Amino acid sequence: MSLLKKIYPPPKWRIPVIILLGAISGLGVYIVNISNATSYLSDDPKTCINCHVMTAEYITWDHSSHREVATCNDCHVPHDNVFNKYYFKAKDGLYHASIFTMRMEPQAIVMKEASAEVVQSNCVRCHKEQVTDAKMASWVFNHEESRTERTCWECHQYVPHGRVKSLSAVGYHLDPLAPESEKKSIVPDWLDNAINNPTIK
Amino acid sequence: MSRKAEASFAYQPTREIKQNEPRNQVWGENYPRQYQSFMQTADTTFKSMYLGSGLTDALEENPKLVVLWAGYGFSKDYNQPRGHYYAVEDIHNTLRTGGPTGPGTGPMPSTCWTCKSPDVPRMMNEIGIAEFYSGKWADKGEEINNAIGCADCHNPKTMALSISRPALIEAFESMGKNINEASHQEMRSLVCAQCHVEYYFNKKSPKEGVPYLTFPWKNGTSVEAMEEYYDELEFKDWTHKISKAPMLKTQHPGYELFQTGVHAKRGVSCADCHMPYKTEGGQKFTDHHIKSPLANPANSCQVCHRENQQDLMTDVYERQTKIKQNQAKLEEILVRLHVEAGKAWDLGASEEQMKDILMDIRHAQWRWDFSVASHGGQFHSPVEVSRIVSTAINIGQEGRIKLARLFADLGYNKPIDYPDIATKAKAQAYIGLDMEKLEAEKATFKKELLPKWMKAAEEREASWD
Amino acid sequence: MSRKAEASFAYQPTREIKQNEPRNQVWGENYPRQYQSFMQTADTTFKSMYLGSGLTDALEENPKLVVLWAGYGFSKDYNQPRGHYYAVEDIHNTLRTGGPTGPGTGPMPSTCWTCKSPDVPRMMNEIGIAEFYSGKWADKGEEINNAIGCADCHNPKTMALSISRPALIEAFESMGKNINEASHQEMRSLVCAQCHVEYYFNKKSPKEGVPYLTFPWKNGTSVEAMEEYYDELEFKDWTHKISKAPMLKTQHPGYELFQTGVHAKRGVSCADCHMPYKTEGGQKFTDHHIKSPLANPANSCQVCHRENQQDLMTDVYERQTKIKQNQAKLEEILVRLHVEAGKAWDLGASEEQMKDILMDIRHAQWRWDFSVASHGGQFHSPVEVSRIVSTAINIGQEGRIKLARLFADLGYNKPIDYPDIATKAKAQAYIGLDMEKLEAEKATFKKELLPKWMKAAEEREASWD
Ligand code: HEC
Ligand code: HEC
Ligand code: HEC
Ligand code: HEC
Ligand code: HEC
Ligand code: HEC
Ligand code: HEC
Ligand code: HEC
Ligand code: HEC
Ligand code: HEC
Ligand code: HEC
Ligand code: HEC
Ligand code: HEC
Ligand code: HEC
Ligand SMILES: [Ca+2]
Ligand SMILES: [Ca+2]
Repeated sequence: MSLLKKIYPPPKWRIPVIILLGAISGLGVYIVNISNATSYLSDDPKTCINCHVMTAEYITWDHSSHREVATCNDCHVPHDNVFNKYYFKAKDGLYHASIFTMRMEPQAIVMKEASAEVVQSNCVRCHKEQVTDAKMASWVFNHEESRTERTCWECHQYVPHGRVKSLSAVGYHLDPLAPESEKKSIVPDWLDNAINNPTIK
Repeated sequence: MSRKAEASFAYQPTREIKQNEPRNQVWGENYPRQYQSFMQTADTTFKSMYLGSGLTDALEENPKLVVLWAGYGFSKDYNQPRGHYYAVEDIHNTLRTGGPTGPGTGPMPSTCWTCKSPDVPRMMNEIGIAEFYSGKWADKGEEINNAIGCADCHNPKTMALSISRPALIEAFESMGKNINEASHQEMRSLVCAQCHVEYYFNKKSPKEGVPYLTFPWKNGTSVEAMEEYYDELEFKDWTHKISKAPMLKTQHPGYELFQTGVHAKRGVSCADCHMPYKTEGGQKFTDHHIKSPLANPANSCQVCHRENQQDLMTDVYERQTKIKQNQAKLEEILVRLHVEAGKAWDLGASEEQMKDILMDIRHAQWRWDFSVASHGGQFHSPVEVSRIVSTAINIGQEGRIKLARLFADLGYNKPIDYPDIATKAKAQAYIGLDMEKLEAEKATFKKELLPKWMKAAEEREASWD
Repeated sequence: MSRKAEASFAYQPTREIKQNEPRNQVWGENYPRQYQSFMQTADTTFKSMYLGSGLTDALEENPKLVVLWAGYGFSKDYNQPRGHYYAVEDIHNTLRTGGPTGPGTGPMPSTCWTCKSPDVPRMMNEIGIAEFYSGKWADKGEEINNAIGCADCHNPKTMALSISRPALIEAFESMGKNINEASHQEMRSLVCAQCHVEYYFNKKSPKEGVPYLTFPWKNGTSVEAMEEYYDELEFKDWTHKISKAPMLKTQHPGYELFQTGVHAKRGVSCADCHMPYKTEGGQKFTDHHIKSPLANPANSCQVCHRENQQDLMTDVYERQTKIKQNQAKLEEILVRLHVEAGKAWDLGASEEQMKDILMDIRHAQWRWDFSVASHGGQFHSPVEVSRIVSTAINIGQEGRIKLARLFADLGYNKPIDYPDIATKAKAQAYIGLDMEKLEAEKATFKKELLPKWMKAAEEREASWD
C-alpha cells in the first residue's frame, strides 16, 4: 500500500501524467505499427524489408548462394536456445524500429559487435563439419578455435551481401517487386472476368 | 503515411527548365534537395590533413612554387581549390586574371571561363564555340556570373547526365572513341572530366589565332603520352624566366590519374566518393555537396569499406604523406635546376650546351606538376603518382649532373647557393614580381569594372522571366 | 559417451612425433594432406610474369647486379627463390658457399644454414645457439639434410604454430615486444618472418667472434630505421670492389615490407595468400604448397576479391611493372656510381673527398636492395616500395652530382663510359671474377664432400628408428 502510494502521482499531477502515459503508449503502438514490428516474430525474410532500409541486404541475399538455404534469421538471430532467439529478436527489433522511426539510420549500416558474434556462430553452426576436421580436432591443439575465431567474412567477403552496402546501393530498386509466384492467380483479371461472367459478353 | 509513400510523392517538376538555363536556383525549384546540397559547396569549414574547402594560399604554404613558375601567371597567385560555389568568385579574385579595365584588356583569354560556369554552354550555343574562345577574358565578363552548376552536367528535360563542354567530346574523338558510348557509370566520372583534366590552349588549330581549349590525349592519357604529344608539337606554355626552359604547365589531371588507380579499375566513379547517395525522409538522392570525401567517410568510403572511419582516413593520409615526402624533394631539385641553369646562362653557356638540360627541366617539371596538380592524385592512384615522381627525380637529377659538367666546362667550380625563398613574399621578390602593382590593378578592377559586370548580368537575367 | 570423446577415440595419431623431429615424412604419416601438399613445393613449373618456381638465374637476367655486388658473394651466383623443397639443395649448389673440402674450409659461416632446414632447431637444442652459429658452413654439412619443413613452424605435440628460430624472438625483444603475445592471425605471418626478413651477422654481440644471426629492428623495421641502425654501428657487409664504398646487403625484407601494405593493415596474413585453404573430401585444410599465389588465384585472391582471375593477375603485374621500370633506372645509376667512384680513386681523389659520395652509394644501394630483395614487395606494399625507390634515385643522383664536381676539381672533364656488361659472363669478367675456378671448386665439392655429408645424414637418421 505504501509502495503504491509512493509511485502514485500527487493529485495536481494526475492529469498531465495520464496524458503523458497515453502519449507514450500511443507512440509505442505507433512505432510498433509503422515499423511492422510484430512481423519481427516471423522468420520470413520479407519481414525484414518492411522498412526499406533493409532492402540492400534483402536483394543481395536474394541473389546469393544462401537464398535457398538460409534466411535472415538463420544468420542474424541466435540459435542456441529458444529464449535467446526471441529475446534477441525483440531487443534488435525494437532498437531498429526506434532508430528507423527517428530517422537516425546511417547510410552504411554496420553490424554491432554482438550481432557479428551471432552471425559468426551461425556460420559455424552450419559449416562446422566443413571448416573443421574431426580428426584434427581430436588432437591438434586449438584446431577448432583456429578455424572459427576469425570472422568468416574476412575472407568470404561476398557471403551473402556482397561488397557494397549502402541504403542506396541497389540502384533504383527501392523495393523488390512481389515475386510473380506469390500472386494468387496467373490469369489476368479481364480474362478471369470474361470466363467467369460469360453473361457480360 | 509510410516512408515508401513519401518517396513516390517527391519528384513533381514545378517549373519548366529551358535548355542551357544557367541559374541554379531555377533548377532548384524542381530539385530542392540537390540544389540545397549543391549550395553547401559554399561551406569552407572542412579541413583534412592536406586539403579542405577553405581558402588556402598554395604559394604561401610552399614558396618553392613561385620559383618553379617564374614568368608564368601561377607565380602571382595560386590557391587550393574550394567548392564549386566559388568558381566565378575565385577567377575574379585571382591575380592571374590581372586587372582588366574593359573589353580587350588583361592578360588572359576568354577560354579561361570555360570551366567556371553554366553560362558557358549557354554562350557557346548563342555565339559558337570558336567565337566563345576568341578574345580576352574581360570581353565576356558581363556574360558569366553563375558558378558551376546544374547545366554543366545535366540535360534539363530528362535530368540525364550530359556533356556540355566540346573539349571532352573532341578529346574522345582524337583518341578514336565516341563519348556517346559511355556507360551510365562512366558518365558519373565523365561529367567531372569536362574540367578536372589537363588542358592547353591550341592557338593553331582548329582556328588560327584562337586559343582553343584542347585536351592533349591523342597519344593517350598517361604522363608520357601527353609529354610526347607536346614535344611533337614543340608546344610550350611559357619560357621560364630564370632557366629559359620551354615549360609546360600541367593543370589538374584528375580524371587521367584517377583512371590508372585501383578504384577506377573496379568501376568506382568520381560521384561514388565525391557525391555519395544520401537519404532524407525516405528519399534517396545524390549529395551535391561536392567536397573532400574525408568530410563524410560514412557515406563515401564506408559504403564499400567496413573499416572504421579513423582507419580509412589514415589510409589516405599515409599515402599522401609518403608521396609528398618525395614531391618535396623533387621541388627542391627543380628550384636548383632553374637557378643553376640561370647561372650557366650568366656564365656564357651556349644554346647548344643548354639544349638537353632545358629539355630535362621541361620534362622533370611537367612530371612533377602532373603528380601534384590534381590535388587528389596521391590517393586516387598512389602507385602511378609514385612512379611519375621517381621518373621526375631521375630526369631532374640527370639535368643537374649535366649542369655540373657544364660548369666544369665553363670553368666554374663552386656550389650554387640555394636562394632564400622562405616565404612567398621573398620568393616573389626573388623572381622580380611587382606584387604591389598587381594587387593595385586587381583592386581597381574589383572596384570599377566588376560591379558593372554584375549589374549587367543581373539585368540580363531579370529580362528572362 | 559423448560424441566428442568418441572423436578423440576414433582418431589417434598413428605416430608419435618427437620434439624437433626434422624428417617431414615422419610428420606426414599423421598429416598426409599437409605433407602431400608440402611435397608439391618440388614442382618447378609455375611461371608468372616476373616470378615463379623454376630456377631462374637472376644474374643472367640482369647482369648489372654483378657490378652492384662486386667483391661480395652475390656477384658469383644468385637465383630467384624456388620452393621450400629445394632450400638445402640450393645452398649446396650456390657458388656463394664455395667449394669446401672439409670442416673449417669455405667462405661461409655456419649461420648460413639457419633458414634452410628443421635440422637447425634440432641442432640448436643439442649444442646451443651460439655454438650452432660458430664455425664454418662446412662444419655442419653432415648434420643438415632436410629441407624447410614441419618442425620449422609447428609444435609437434599440439601442432600449434610456433617460433623455432631465436633471431625473431630476440628481434622482438630488441623492440621491447614479447612475441608470446602474438595473436593467432599474427602467427600466420610470424612463422614466415623467421626467414623472410632482412638480417646480418653480428660478430661482436652477444658473443665476440661468432657471426650471430641478428635482425636489425631495434630502431624499427622501416628502411630508414634499419639504415640508421647500421650507420650507428658503423657496420658494413663488405667493401665494394670498385667504388670502395662500405656496403650493406639487404636480404629479403619480406615481412617488414608486407607490414607496411594495405593487406597487412586489413589483417591479412602471409598464409592467407600463400597457404590458402583448400577443400578435399568436404574438409578444409591448409594448402602447404607455398608458392606464388598467382598459380592459384581462385583460392588465394578470389575468396576475398570477386574480380576475375585475369584482372587480379593484371593488378599484380601492373604494380610490378610500374615499379620495376624505376628500379631498372636505379640499377643503372648504381652501376654508374660505382664505376665513377672507381675512376675518381684512380684520378687520385682523397678519402676526405670521397667520404660523402661513398655514403650516398651505401645508402642508395641499401634502399634499392630493400626494394627488390624480397621478390614480393612490389605487390605486398607498392606505395612504400615506390617511396623507397624514389629516395634511392635521389640519393644516388646526388652522389653523381658530387662526383661530377669532384671530377672538375680533379681536372677531369670527360664523360665516364658505361661498362659493357650485357651478359652475366661479361659483367663477371669486368669485375675480375674467375668463374672457372669457382665452378671447378664447386664441382669437386659436389663430387667429393657432398656425398659424404649425405651418407652421414642417412646413417644418423636410420639410427633414430
Ligand atoms: C548466410 C548468412 C546471412 C544471411 C542469410 C543474411 N545475412 Fe545479413 N549479414 C551476414 C554477414 C556475414 C554480415 C556482415 C557483412 C560484413 O560485415 O561484411 C551481415 C550483415 C548484415 C547487415 C549489416 C549491414 C551490412 O550490410 O553489413 C544487415 C542490415 C543485414 N545483414 C541484414 C540481413 C537481412 C535483412 C537478411 C535477409 C534478407 C540477411 N541479412 C541475411 C550474414 C547473413
Ligand atoms: C523497422 C525497420 C527495420 C526492420 C523491419 C528491420 N531492420 Fe534491421 N535495421 C534497421 C535500422 C534503422 C538499422 C540501423 C541501426 C544502426 O546502425 O544504428 C538496422 C540495422 C540492422 C543490422 C546491423 C546493426 C546491428 O544491430 O548489428 C542488422 C544485422 C539488421 N538490421 C538485421 C535485420 C534483420 C535480420 C531483420 C528482419 C528480421 C531486420 N533487420 C529488420 C531497421 C530495420
Ligand atoms: C542455415 C545454415 C547456414 C548458415 C547459417 C550459413 N550457411 Fe553457408 N551454406 C549453407 C549451405 C546449405 C550451403 C550450400 C549451398 C549450395 O551449395 O548451394 C552453403 C554454402 C556456403 C559457401 C559456398 C558457396 C559460396 O557462396 O561460396 C560458403 C563460402 C558459405 N556457405 C559460407 C558461409 C558463411 C561465411 C556463413 C555465415 C556468414 C554461412 N555460410 C552461414 C548453409 C548455411
Ligand atoms: C564546369 C567545370 C567543373 C566540373 C564539371 C566539375 N568541377 Fe570540380 N571544380 C571545378 C573548379 C573550377 C573548382 C575550383 C573552384 C574554386 O576553387 O574556386 C573545382 C573544385 C572541386 C573540388 C574541391 C572542393 C573543395 O571543397 O575543396 C572537388 C572535390 C571537385 N571539384 C570535384 C568534382 C567532381 C567529383 C566533379 C564531377 C562530379 C566535378 N568536380 C565537376 C570545376 C569543375
Ligand atoms: C579544362 C577546365 C579548366 C580551364 C580551361 C581552366 N580551369 Fe581553372 N580550374 C579548373 C579546375 C578543375 C580547378 C580546380 C582544380 C584543382 O586545383 O584541383 C580550377 C581552379 C581554378 C581556380 C581556383 C584555384 C586558384 O588558383 O585560386 C582559379 C582562380 C582558376 N581555376 C582560374 C583559371 C584561369 C585563369 C584559367 C585560364 C588560364 C582557367 N582557370 C582555365 C578547370 C579549368
Ligand atoms: C558536377 C556535376 C553536377 C552538377 C554541377 C550538378 N549535378 Fe546533379 N547529378 C550529378 C551526378 C553525377 C548525379 C548522379 C546521376 C546518376 O547516377 O544517375 C546527379 C544526379 C542528379 C539528380 C537525379 C536524382 C539524384 O539525386 O540522384 C538530380 C535531380 C540532380 N542531379 C539535380 C541537380 C541540380 C538541381 C543541380 C544544380 C543545383 C545539379 N544537379 C548540379 C552531377 C551534377
Ligand atoms: C564504390 C565502392 C568504393 C568506395 C566508395 C570506396 N572504395 Fe576504396 N576500394 C574499393 C575497391 C573495390 C578497392 C580495391 C580492392 C578490392 O578489390 O577489394 C578499394 C581499395 C581501397 C584501398 C586499397 C588501395 C590502395 O591504394 O592501397 C584503400 C586504402 C581504399 N580503398 C580506401 C578508400 C577510402 C578512404 C574511400 C573513401 C574516400 C574509399 N576507399 C571509397 C571500393 C570502394
Ligand atoms: C575512392 C574514392 C574517390 C574517388 C572514386 C575519387 N576521389 Fe577524389 N578524392 C578522394 C580522396 C580521399 C581525396 C583526398 C581528400 C583529402 O585529402 O581531404 C580526394 C581529393 C580530390 C580532390 C581535391 C579535393 C580538395 O579538397 O582539394 C579533387 C578535386 C578530386 N578528388 C576530384 C576527383 C575526380 C574528378 C574524380 C574522378 C575522376 C575523383 N576525385 C574520384 C577520393 C576519391
Ligand atoms: C626456415 C626458413 C623459412 C621459413 C620459415 C619460410 N620460408 Fe619461404 N623460403 C625460404 C627459403 C630459403 C626459400 C628459397 C628456397 C630456394 O630457392 O631454394 C623460400 C622460398 C619461398 C617462396 C618462393 C617459392 C617459389 O615457388 O618460388 C615463397 C613464396 C615463400 N618462401 C613463402 C613463405 C611463406 C608464406 C612462409 C610462411 C608461411 C615461409 N615462406 C616460411 C625460407 C623460409
Ligand atoms: C634469416 C634467414 C636467412 C639466412 C640467415 C640466410 N638465408 Fe638464404 N634465404 C632465405 C630466404 C627467405 C630465401 C628466399 C628469399 C627470396 O629470394 O625471396 C633464401 C634464399 C637462399 C638461396 C636460394 C636463392 C639463390 O640465391 O640461389 C640460397 C642459395 C641461399 N639463400 C643461401 C644462403 C647463404 C649462403 C646464407 C648465408 C650467407 C643464407 N642463405 C642465409 C633466408 C635466409
Ligand atoms: C612455413 C611454415 C610451415 C611449414 C613448413 C609447415 N606448416 Fe603446417 N601450417 C602452417 C600454417 C601457417 C598453418 C595454419 C595454421 C592456423 O592457421 O592455425 C598450418 C597448419 C597445419 C596443420 C593444421 C591443419 C590445417 O590444415 O590447417 C597441420 C596438421 C599442419 N600444418 C601440418 C604440417 C606438416 C605435416 C608439415 C610438414 C610436412 C607442415 N605443416 C609444415 C605453416 C607451416
Ligand atoms: C583465411 C581465409 C578464410 C577464412 C577466415 C574462412 N575461410 Fe572458408 N574458405 C577459404 C578458402 C580459401 C576456401 C576455398 C577452398 C577451396 O575452394 O578449395 C574456403 C572454403 C569454404 C567453404 C567451402 C566452399 C565450397 O564451395 O566448397 C565453406 C563452406 C567455408 N569456407 C566456410 C567458412 C566459414 C563458416 C568460415 C568461418 C568459420 C570460414 N569459411 C572462414 C578461406 C577462408
Ligand atoms: C583475406 C582476404 C584477402 C586476400 C586473400 C587477398 N586480398 Fe587483396 N585486399 C584485401 C583487402 C581487405 C584489401 C584492402 C581494400 C579494402 O579495404 O577493401 C585488398 C586490396 C587489394 C588491392 C588494392 C591494393 C593496391 O595495392 O592497390 C589489390 C590490387 C588486391 N587486393 C589484389 C589481391 C590479389 C591479387 C590477391 C591474391 C594474390 C589478393 N588481393 C588476396 C583482402 C584480401
Ligand atoms: C594479399 C596476398 C599476399 C600476402 C598476404 C602475401 N603475399 Fe607474398 N606474394 C603475393 C603475390 C601476388 C606475389 C607475386 C607473385 C608473382 O609475381 O608470381 C607474392 C610474392 C612473394 C614472394 C616471391 C615468390 C616467388 O615466386 O619468387 C615471396 C617470397 C613472398 N611473396 C612471401 C610472402 C611473405 C613472407 C608474406 C607475409 C609476410 C607474404 N608473402 C604475404 C601475394 C601475397
Ligand atoms: Ca596544360
Ligand atoms: Ca643484411
